[in-house]
Amino acid sequence: MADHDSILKLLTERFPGKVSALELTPAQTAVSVEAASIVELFTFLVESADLKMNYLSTITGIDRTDHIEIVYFVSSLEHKHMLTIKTKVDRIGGKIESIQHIIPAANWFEREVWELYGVDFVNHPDLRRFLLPDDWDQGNPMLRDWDGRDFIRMPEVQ
Amino acid sequence: MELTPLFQWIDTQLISLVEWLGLPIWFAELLEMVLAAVAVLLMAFLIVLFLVWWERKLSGHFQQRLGPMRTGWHGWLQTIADGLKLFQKEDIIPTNVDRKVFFWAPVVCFASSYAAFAVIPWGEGVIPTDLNIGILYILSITTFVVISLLMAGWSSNNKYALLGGMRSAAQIVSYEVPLTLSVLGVIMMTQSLSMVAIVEAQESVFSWFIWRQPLGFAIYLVAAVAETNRAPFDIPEAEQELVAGFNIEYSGMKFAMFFLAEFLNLFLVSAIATTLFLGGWQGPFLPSWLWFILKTTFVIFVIIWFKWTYPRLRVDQLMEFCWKVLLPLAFLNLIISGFLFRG
Amino acid sequence: MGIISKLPVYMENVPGGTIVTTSLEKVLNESRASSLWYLLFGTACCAIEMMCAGASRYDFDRFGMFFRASPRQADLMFVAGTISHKMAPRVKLLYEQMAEPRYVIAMGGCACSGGPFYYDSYAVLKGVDKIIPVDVFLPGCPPRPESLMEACIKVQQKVKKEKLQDWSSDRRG
Amino acid sequence: MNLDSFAPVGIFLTLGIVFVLVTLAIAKLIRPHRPSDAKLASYECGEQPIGTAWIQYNPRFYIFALLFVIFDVEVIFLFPWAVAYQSLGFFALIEMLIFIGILVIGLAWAWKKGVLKWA
Amino acid sequence: MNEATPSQYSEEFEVNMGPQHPSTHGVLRLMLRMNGENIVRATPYIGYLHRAIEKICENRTYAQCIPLLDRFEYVTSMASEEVFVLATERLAAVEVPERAEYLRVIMLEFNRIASHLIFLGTFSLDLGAITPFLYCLREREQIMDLFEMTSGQRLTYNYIRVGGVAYDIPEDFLPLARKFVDTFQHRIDDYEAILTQNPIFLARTKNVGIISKDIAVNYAASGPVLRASGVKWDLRRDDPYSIYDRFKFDIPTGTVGDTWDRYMVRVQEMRQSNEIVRQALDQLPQGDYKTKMKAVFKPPVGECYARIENARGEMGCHIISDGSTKPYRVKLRGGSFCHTQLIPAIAPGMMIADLVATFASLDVILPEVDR
Repeated sequence: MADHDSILKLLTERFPGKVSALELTPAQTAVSVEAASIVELFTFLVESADLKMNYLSTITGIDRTDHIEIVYFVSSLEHKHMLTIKTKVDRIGGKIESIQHIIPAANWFEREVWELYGVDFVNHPDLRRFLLPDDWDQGNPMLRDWDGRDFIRMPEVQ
Repeated sequence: MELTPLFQWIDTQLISLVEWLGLPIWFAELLEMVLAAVAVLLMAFLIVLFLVWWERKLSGHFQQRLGPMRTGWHGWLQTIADGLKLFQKEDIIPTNVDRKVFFWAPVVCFASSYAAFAVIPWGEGVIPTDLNIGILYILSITTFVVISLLMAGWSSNNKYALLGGMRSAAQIVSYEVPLTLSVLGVIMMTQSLSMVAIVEAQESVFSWFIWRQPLGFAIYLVAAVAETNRAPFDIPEAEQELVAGFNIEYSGMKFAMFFLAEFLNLFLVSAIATTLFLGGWQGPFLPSWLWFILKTTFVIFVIIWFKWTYPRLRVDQLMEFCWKVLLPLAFLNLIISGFLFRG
Repeated sequence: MGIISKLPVYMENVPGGTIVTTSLEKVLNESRASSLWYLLFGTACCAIEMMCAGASRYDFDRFGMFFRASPRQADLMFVAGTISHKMAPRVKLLYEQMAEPRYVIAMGGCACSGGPFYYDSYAVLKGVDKIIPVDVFLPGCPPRPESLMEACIKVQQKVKKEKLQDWSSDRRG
Repeated sequence: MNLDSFAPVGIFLTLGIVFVLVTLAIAKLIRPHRPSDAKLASYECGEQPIGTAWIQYNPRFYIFALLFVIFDVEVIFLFPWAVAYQSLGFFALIEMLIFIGILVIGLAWAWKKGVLKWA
Repeated sequence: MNEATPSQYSEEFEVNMGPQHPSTHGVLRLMLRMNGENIVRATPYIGYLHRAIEKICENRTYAQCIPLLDRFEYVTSMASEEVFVLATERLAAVEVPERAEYLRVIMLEFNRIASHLIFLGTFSLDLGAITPFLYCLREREQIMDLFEMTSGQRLTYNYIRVGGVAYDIPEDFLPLARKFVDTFQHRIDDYEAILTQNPIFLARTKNVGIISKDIAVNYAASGPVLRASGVKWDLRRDDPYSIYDRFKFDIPTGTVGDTWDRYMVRVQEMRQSNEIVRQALDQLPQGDYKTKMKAVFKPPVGECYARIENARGEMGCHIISDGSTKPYRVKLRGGSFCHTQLIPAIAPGMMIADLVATFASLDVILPEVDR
């Protein structure tokens, strides 16, 4: 049963330049990876015998004002451990490989990040709008500096 | 307290009226038949009002709730209120609908299930007309309901209605065969198709046909429940799958007609069950028509009970159950009664 | 429009005519009020409370209210829950497709005014009365089944007060 | 064949049709009538329906209608036999057995060929 | 289609199992392409209940987010409060007193039973058996009374707070809770008597809508759906949180992964939750129910993904805080989102009645999907 440091060591050796360990509060096994080698990492995670992380919990998009951060949460049902994977994509017109063909669950997660943040997932089967109304023309609402037609901000109460 | 003296008195009054008017004598009979038809229509209307209220109260008490309480004492005015409300509801005829067929579907539906009441024996001598082919007439006239459901399903140009209409046609058509076969067993014993003869052949309680035709009664009841699109076989208007089945585009009085016809069918099917298997109006002390009403209400109670306990069958299971289980059983029943009642 | 809405005008000059119209009006209103069939339509948390109101403990059936899945046969529509901008045209279409004497109860804060999602939400319609005329606004998030019953009684009272004459025009313009 | 006993049947049918027509006519006086194009659009769960519902439907239902015709015609032949059953001798039973036997074999063949399977 | 009816004679047609449909449990629209009774392709359209809860949370303080979380997943609101509070407590390393932990477990398990009762009701309703729906809601009303007694609300409780719970339980909560726990076993036997051995129910659910083990894992199914497919994965045991390690309960799993297995897993789970509540009521310690919190609660910079075992599977909450009083970003994950995603994978070839049964057995509710 691989634990925190053995996973990090295994991953950093497997992808020397691309993957680096990450310290987060509170402590959790986290790894940051370049956007380009995301597919490589996931194929390795799914196929490797002692990792077998094929259960993708969710994909989060975070608008860090100068870039967009995408966080993947993957866990393995046999070995019962969880890994956080973080990548950076530039804010406007960011591109990242889609991992839908490796883990089908990613399909709708990526579609949601595309729709709300504008990150383009390369060769994703059907990047269509599914949360917002069909005639939506006001861009990507989850960005922090977004403003819409009847979007009322709550007044600050001091 | 039999009703026959009452009818004689009405006859004499009618004949004296017609003579006073100087019209030919057969006109009195015609008038009498029309009066009988109107009486049966009123009776059927009252029964449907009672049945709708009774089903809502029964389903309430099955499910530990009260059912209609507010409209009148224990909600007895509820169905009248529903009827009057449906009178005031707008009747929407969608644009891309086949207007004539859409209009005539409820008419055919109500007329066919009402016409079968011509031969239902309500009591001693209380029968609109005692046709010598009574039961055959009923079985043939009730298949018109299938045509009306197909008309409703196809004409409303709605995919759910189409699905509902097709399903109900397939279901009623398939269950018609075991239904008629189960009736044959009874006819073999009574040697006559007329309903009055069938009832007279079952004087005492022990001579009811249900004791000598238990399998026939079981097949009849199951096929009859399927015939009226109720309980485990209610796939045509399966709310969860087809929203409202074939009457999805109907509103106002046209919908009320389908609603009326459904409950008329329910009463009709139980009336036939009592006539064929439970000895019609035969019974000790009570007057004959009361016996008929009590027995029919009991059969209706059982059918309503089915509805609130069983889940719904899928279309293919329902068809396979009919052709692979009920039909062979019906043949078996026919062969057994063939050997038993050789006369 | 049915001839009946012109009845009161003719019956004015007939002696004792008003008694006929008022009693007919009372019977029609009474029957319409005591058999409101509600449309099976609920979007969010208020739908769960509507289910509980239909279940054994609070039981809508006591008022003669019975759910119908198709809007053609329903005459009361509970807008139970949040109406998002994507759902708004559908709600409008469903309301339009209901047969004419129809009533709407805006159930819960979200249907009345957008409720807890009024501020900072880009996808919620701020109140369902922007798209369909509403008869009774029912606050609460979610309102209790008893208050849902009270809203239905309010609709029934409203129905009982309707006049025959104003049947000709769509009462809410 | 006393035909006059069929008169009530005709009366019942006409009365059934007349009753429905009269009720619909009376209701026409009372009910409001305000068509709007959204109201008259066909209902499909709050969505615009795609394509018409008048299509070539699945032939599966037609097959069952055929089977029904075969077996219902058979039942019609059985009716007169059943009515006169007790006055006929034992050989009538044998004839009926043969008649039904042929049809049961037909049913078994349909069953094996998978016609009864819903697919 | 067997050779008796070649399919080129029948046209395929598109039908909308649209936003307003009795069996879509809210506002999901399924565009079905059908050929007669069989479904050729099913594409779900969601977003009819998208209320942008995540966008609102970015402009609310931590205490103000909790009522929003109740509306995120309103059938088990205790669970959605718990997952948010768990993430914040891990982020800010807040200590929770013993009594609060026990109260939380009692409320969570009662909420799971209430949610499974709604599942059982709507599942049997979708199969056509109307009476069990009423019986299940009658039991659920008793749980609603218990919740109302403690938190004052029937559905959106706002009860679990950062650092403990909002109020202590009133004194007549314990006897009522014990009475419910003792009588509930026979109630489950009543439901099973109506449904489990019913031949029509078995015919409608056995081998219907089979979700194989790898489809379940690949589409990130979780909770009863995953366990019904044979994967023994329960976050209360495999990723332990709060004090679930102190209770003895086993994890029911199915074998085939068909509709009947999902039904059976949830019915057994109700029995297990009942046992957990019984043990929690026995071991309930005295003591205060909330730690002393600073008036203005500012967690340190960092991010944390907490996940709990909710009635509908894994419910996750990923909070990113930038040190201010408001969370920088809140990402919510519900089980139903992935279960709706796997409908197109299993729907082709089914009949519409099977799709209704399977969709009901997935127990999907729309706020989790649309957020």
